[in-house]
Amino acid sequence: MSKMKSFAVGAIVCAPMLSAPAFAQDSIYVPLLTYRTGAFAGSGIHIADGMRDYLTMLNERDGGIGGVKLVLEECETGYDTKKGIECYEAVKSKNPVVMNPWSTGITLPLIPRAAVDKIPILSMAYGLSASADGQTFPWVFNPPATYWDGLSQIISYLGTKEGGLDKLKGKKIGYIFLDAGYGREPIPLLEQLAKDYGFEVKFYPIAAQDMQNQSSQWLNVRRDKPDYMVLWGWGAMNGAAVKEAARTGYPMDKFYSVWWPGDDDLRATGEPAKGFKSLNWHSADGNYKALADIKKHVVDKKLSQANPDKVGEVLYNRGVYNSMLIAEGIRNAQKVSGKKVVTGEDVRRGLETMDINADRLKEMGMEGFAQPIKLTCADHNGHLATFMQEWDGKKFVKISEPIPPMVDKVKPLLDSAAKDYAEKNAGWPKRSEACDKAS
Amino acid sequence: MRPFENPVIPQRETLLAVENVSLAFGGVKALTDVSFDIRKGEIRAIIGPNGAGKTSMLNCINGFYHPTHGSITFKGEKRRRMRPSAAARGGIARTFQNVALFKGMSTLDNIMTGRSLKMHKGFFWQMLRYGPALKEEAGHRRVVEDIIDFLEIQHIRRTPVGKLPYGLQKRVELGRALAMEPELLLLDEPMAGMNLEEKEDMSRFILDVNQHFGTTIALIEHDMGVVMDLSDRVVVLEYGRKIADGTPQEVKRDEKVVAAYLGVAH
Amino acid sequence: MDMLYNVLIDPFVMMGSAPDLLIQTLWEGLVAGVLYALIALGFVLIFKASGVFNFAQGIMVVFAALTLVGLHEMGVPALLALILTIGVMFILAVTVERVVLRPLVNQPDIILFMATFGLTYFLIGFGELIFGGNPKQMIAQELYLPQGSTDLDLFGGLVRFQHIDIAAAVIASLIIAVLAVFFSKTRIGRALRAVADSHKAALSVGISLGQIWVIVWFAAGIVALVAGIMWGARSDVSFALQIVALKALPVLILGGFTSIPGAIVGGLIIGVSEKLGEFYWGGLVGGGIETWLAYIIALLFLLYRPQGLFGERIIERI
Amino acid sequence: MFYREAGQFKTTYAADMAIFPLREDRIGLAVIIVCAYALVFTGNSFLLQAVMIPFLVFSLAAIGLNLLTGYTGLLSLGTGAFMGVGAYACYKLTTAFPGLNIIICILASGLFSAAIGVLFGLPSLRIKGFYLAVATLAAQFFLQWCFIRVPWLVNYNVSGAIEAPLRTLFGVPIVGATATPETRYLVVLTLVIGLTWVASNIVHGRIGRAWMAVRDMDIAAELIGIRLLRTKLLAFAVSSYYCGVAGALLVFLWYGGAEYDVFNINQSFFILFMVIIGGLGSLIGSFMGAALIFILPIILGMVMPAILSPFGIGITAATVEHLRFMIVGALIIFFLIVEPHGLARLWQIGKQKLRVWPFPY
Repeated sequence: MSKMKSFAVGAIVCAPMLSAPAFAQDSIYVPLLTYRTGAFAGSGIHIADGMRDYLTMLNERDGGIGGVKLVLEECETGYDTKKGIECYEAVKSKNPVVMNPWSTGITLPLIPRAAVDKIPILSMAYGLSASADGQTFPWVFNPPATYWDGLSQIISYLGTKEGGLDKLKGKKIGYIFLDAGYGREPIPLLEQLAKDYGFEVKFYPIAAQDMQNQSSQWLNVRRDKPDYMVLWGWGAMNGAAVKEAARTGYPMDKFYSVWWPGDDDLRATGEPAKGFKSLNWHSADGNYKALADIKKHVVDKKLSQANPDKVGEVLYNRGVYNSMLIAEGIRNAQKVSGKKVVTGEDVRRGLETMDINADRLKEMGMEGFAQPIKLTCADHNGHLATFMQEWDGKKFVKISEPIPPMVDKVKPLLDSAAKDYAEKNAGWPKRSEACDKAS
Repeated sequence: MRPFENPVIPQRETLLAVENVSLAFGGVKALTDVSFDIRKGEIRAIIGPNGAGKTSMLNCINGFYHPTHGSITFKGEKRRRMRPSAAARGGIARTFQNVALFKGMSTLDNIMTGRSLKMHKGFFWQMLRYGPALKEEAGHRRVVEDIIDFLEIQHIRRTPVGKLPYGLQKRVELGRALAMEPELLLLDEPMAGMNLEEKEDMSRFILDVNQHFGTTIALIEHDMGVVMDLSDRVVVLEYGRKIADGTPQEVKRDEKVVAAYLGVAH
Repeated sequence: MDMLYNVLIDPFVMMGSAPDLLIQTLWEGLVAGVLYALIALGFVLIFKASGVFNFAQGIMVVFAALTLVGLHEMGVPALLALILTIGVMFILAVTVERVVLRPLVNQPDIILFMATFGLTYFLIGFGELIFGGNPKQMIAQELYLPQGSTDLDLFGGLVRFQHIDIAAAVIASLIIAVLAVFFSKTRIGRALRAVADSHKAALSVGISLGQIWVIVWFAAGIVALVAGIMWGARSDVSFALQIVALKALPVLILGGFTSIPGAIVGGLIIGVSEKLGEFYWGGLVGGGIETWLAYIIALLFLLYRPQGLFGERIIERI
Repeated sequence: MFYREAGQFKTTYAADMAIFPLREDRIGLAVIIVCAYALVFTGNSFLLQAVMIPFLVFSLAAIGLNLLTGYTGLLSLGTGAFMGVGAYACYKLTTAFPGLNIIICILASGLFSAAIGVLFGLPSLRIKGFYLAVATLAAQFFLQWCFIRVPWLVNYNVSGAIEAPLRTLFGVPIVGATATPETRYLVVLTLVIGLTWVASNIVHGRIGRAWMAVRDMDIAAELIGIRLLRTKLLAFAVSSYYCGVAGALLVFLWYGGAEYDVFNINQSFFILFMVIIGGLGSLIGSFMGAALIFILPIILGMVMPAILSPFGIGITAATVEHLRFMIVGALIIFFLIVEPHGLARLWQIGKQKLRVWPFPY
């Protein structure tokens, strides 16, 4: 009987908690979907810290944006689609102004809902590449670059190194990737570029469950002896790939990656990883006023969960950049709508008219942190030119000027992908949202 | 459909013949060159000391083991290999030395499983549990209730058999075998571990089954009194060989049998 | 026809033409196999003595390695951290026996199996709560594990043997030897075997089941720690490792749930065949077949021999 | 007091064979169903969309696994993959035949997963217990590999994902972003009730008895004429059918789109938890298990910060997650210790107490 009782009591205590608390209407609610747990936590923690700390800094330093406090709430997804969707449903009723799913798996199911729920999605350089097309996806933003841009930038960097893209002819490029939608997305472009420039591509898929068990793929690399290796990994996969490359003796200076490896991934291998390169579009150090403000107003006040050493590292700064976009979107929305307390619909307009030019960057204390970026109704991405950075054994160092993406190769792919998406999803709404003038 | 309507047929033709059956597991010989027959309508006992190969013999008859040599002829059909489920379809039912009931199911459901072979309504009707399926189920339920009445186990109808005392479990197992309306019923030590009263009940059931339904019965039993009272003919095994075959009186007098049971050295 | 050639002949031509790569592949397979075997060994120890299919073995590998590295990060010297971690694994064994196994004694296997799922969840949460979810570097150097590699010139090619892999193989063999001696020469070891044969028999000769359980869980904990250190040194220590531990399952079916030599031989077979399969045949279907190849191998093997490599042939009785 | 069976006599076997022979049970069930439908009027989209729909979908998958593991005694760790087969089959069907009613697509998609289930069930004749469980892992990993490797399955979408297109029933959108939580919920609820009714019919008849006979003692079952392979394969087929339909519902009426990773091994374990905590061999247990394993963590996530904040303990989302893991793990162990036969058995014991109340027995 006592067993029954405890069970019943438990049920009664839990029952009334299903109602969600509402937020006061003099603040702006920004939910942060983060993952500090699970197999990808190694990357997720730093990003989460960066995102949270920048917005907290705005609250502490400026009292929010335009005088309106931001209410931040983290929801833990564990990089799990199921939990991510649960988070979305949980925060939806609190009038969030923008969603940052931080997982392609979570982004995909949210894309069709964005227009219905009137909550814009900001999937920064991940998610569905096609959503760069603002005419088809008015509610989805994926600045500053798509994976296709990224891949074309790596290839064009290799071309420069060889002394011209035509010199890539006959070369062998190995592509080692997380065997999921994320890693597979660049393949069509890679195959097309291989055809156009006459190089050969070798594919080395790594399944999610074998992220830390890559030795057979690296044996393949040893056999094929590619001239260059391109890495498209995430979480523990990046660190393990660098380590395996070092073990196999693959020359590090021929190993390139998209923008996701963080300092920790390289530090695990340390000195032997010297020469490894990856794309980036923002600085990998902490010498900016905005970051100093974060230290002063957030880290020193013990409002951050971050290890102070990590402030200024690649993935932390990635989080900061993401939050900068959020903040600018909100600020713009206030301008466009004339309201202080903006809604998701306003922020959509704010993001669409966002123009972060050099002056604005300076104003934010981020001069040189990243390049100016401008979004439009048609272009929700910006296709920013990213640069190459190199691991010097201790930290990442910028080694190249910004590399523009191959627009002529990427644009047709994006357009056809967007069209394809709308066609396959019967009943995909035509854009009805009016286009605002840039502010 | 109803077992009670079967007329008693006092025919004495051969129902099953075992011819020169041998069975070996690796190097171990369980049965060596055993031959005997079972006639229609009789109660045939198989006796012998522990490890004589009695249960192996039953296992061969209902297809659970396949004899290494020799053949078994059932209802005029000769065969060496057969799936146990084919034996069941042929009309052989059995009970087990260590009760082999479906422990998680009620008495009723256990006996109902005995009707499986006779239920034919397909998956579609089973899904709806309506119309023909329900009618069929109710029809078989009637038969099962008759068996429950016959075995006097009405009070435990809905009890999970795992919770029943041993004696009752044996009875439920007999019920399940009866539900198959077998032509040949194999009973493996039906009275093991029972007290006198339970044994008397069980003996009565076995005799009733034999007389009312005309079911041929082959049984293994250790209690000599029971064997002598119940059976028409007895076959005696020792170390996997047949050492005697005949009426209880004949067997009782057989020197080899006496020696086997008293442990006299050969 | 082309396909037949690609499947049946081409891989062997490749093997013959580049023997150095073949040797390297075999070596990688053996090393992976040793690590699979170590994880499988933990399963076997527990299954043999308590009949529990311990799903938590994978997380125990992560948890042990994480404790070691986490303690070191907190400033504990490496060797002391190692000893403390062993202590933690002992406490874990005692706790599991008290809290999970003892109340569930005599329950069906699947219930105990599920309980180890509960344990897995608990340890994930607990480990992340204390040490954080970010991946950590294994303190291989501090533990005096050899670094670097030896390159051998063989058949006109280079074959590379990582010292850490050699160390893993040596340590694994040592552990197996120690376990073998333990099981055959010591009183407790013999008691363990008695328990494996029959719980009642063990009780009747006066061995406490509780003690035995603590001992096997502790032993499994130590094996997990070794596996964690070795695998952690190859990649890093993170919760993603737990998924790799699933690879121990096909090893178990191949080798049998109760056989220690089975776990070793099974581990090596799985390790080698999956690397060979991926390297020589994987490319034919786009690669990445490693995720399921081991399971299919184990499955096909089971169809042929349901009792596993070293199991006795099962004679069904009734 | 309220729960008396005295005075309820059955005059036909058919009435006695009813699945709920007691009048009180039938009334209780009717009340629950009416309440479930009434939830639509709460208008709380979080409750419907994030709690009830997933709960029902998981219950259906748990029923599927329970038919196999609980009723037939075959342990499977491939549930996630079988759900995936249903989801991908449904996607292929509805994109190949856009005019076909989506409900028919969903129900038909289960057939594909049933076929795959039968294929991977074939080894079950020779392999038993944990060995079979590991064998089903082969299905899990192989199918998952196919989901990502066969672009035909996703209609060559660049994203590698499947997306639910707009589909209507009687002119009302039920699939796609514009479908309201209310309509989705009604569709899911109706399908789950219908399929549960069918499952209950099956397990109470000849087939269910054959399954349980195989579970309790397969040799004896064979000796009374039950064909083992056929029975086990039927269990695999029906079980996979349910899982497949659950998978299709998951993608089309809950997520709205999914990558292959949704159907990973953790999904399989998740459903297995539900079945075992709920009670092996009990349909109502499947619902209870789904409630405990899916809804409880949601409640914990809401309750924990609320409980701790008055004490001045700020708690981060990550810590909540860690504690959630620990508590769910501890609860699994706790419930197994309290009642190894699952919540369904607790429920039965509770009913028994009610029946004899106010007397102790």
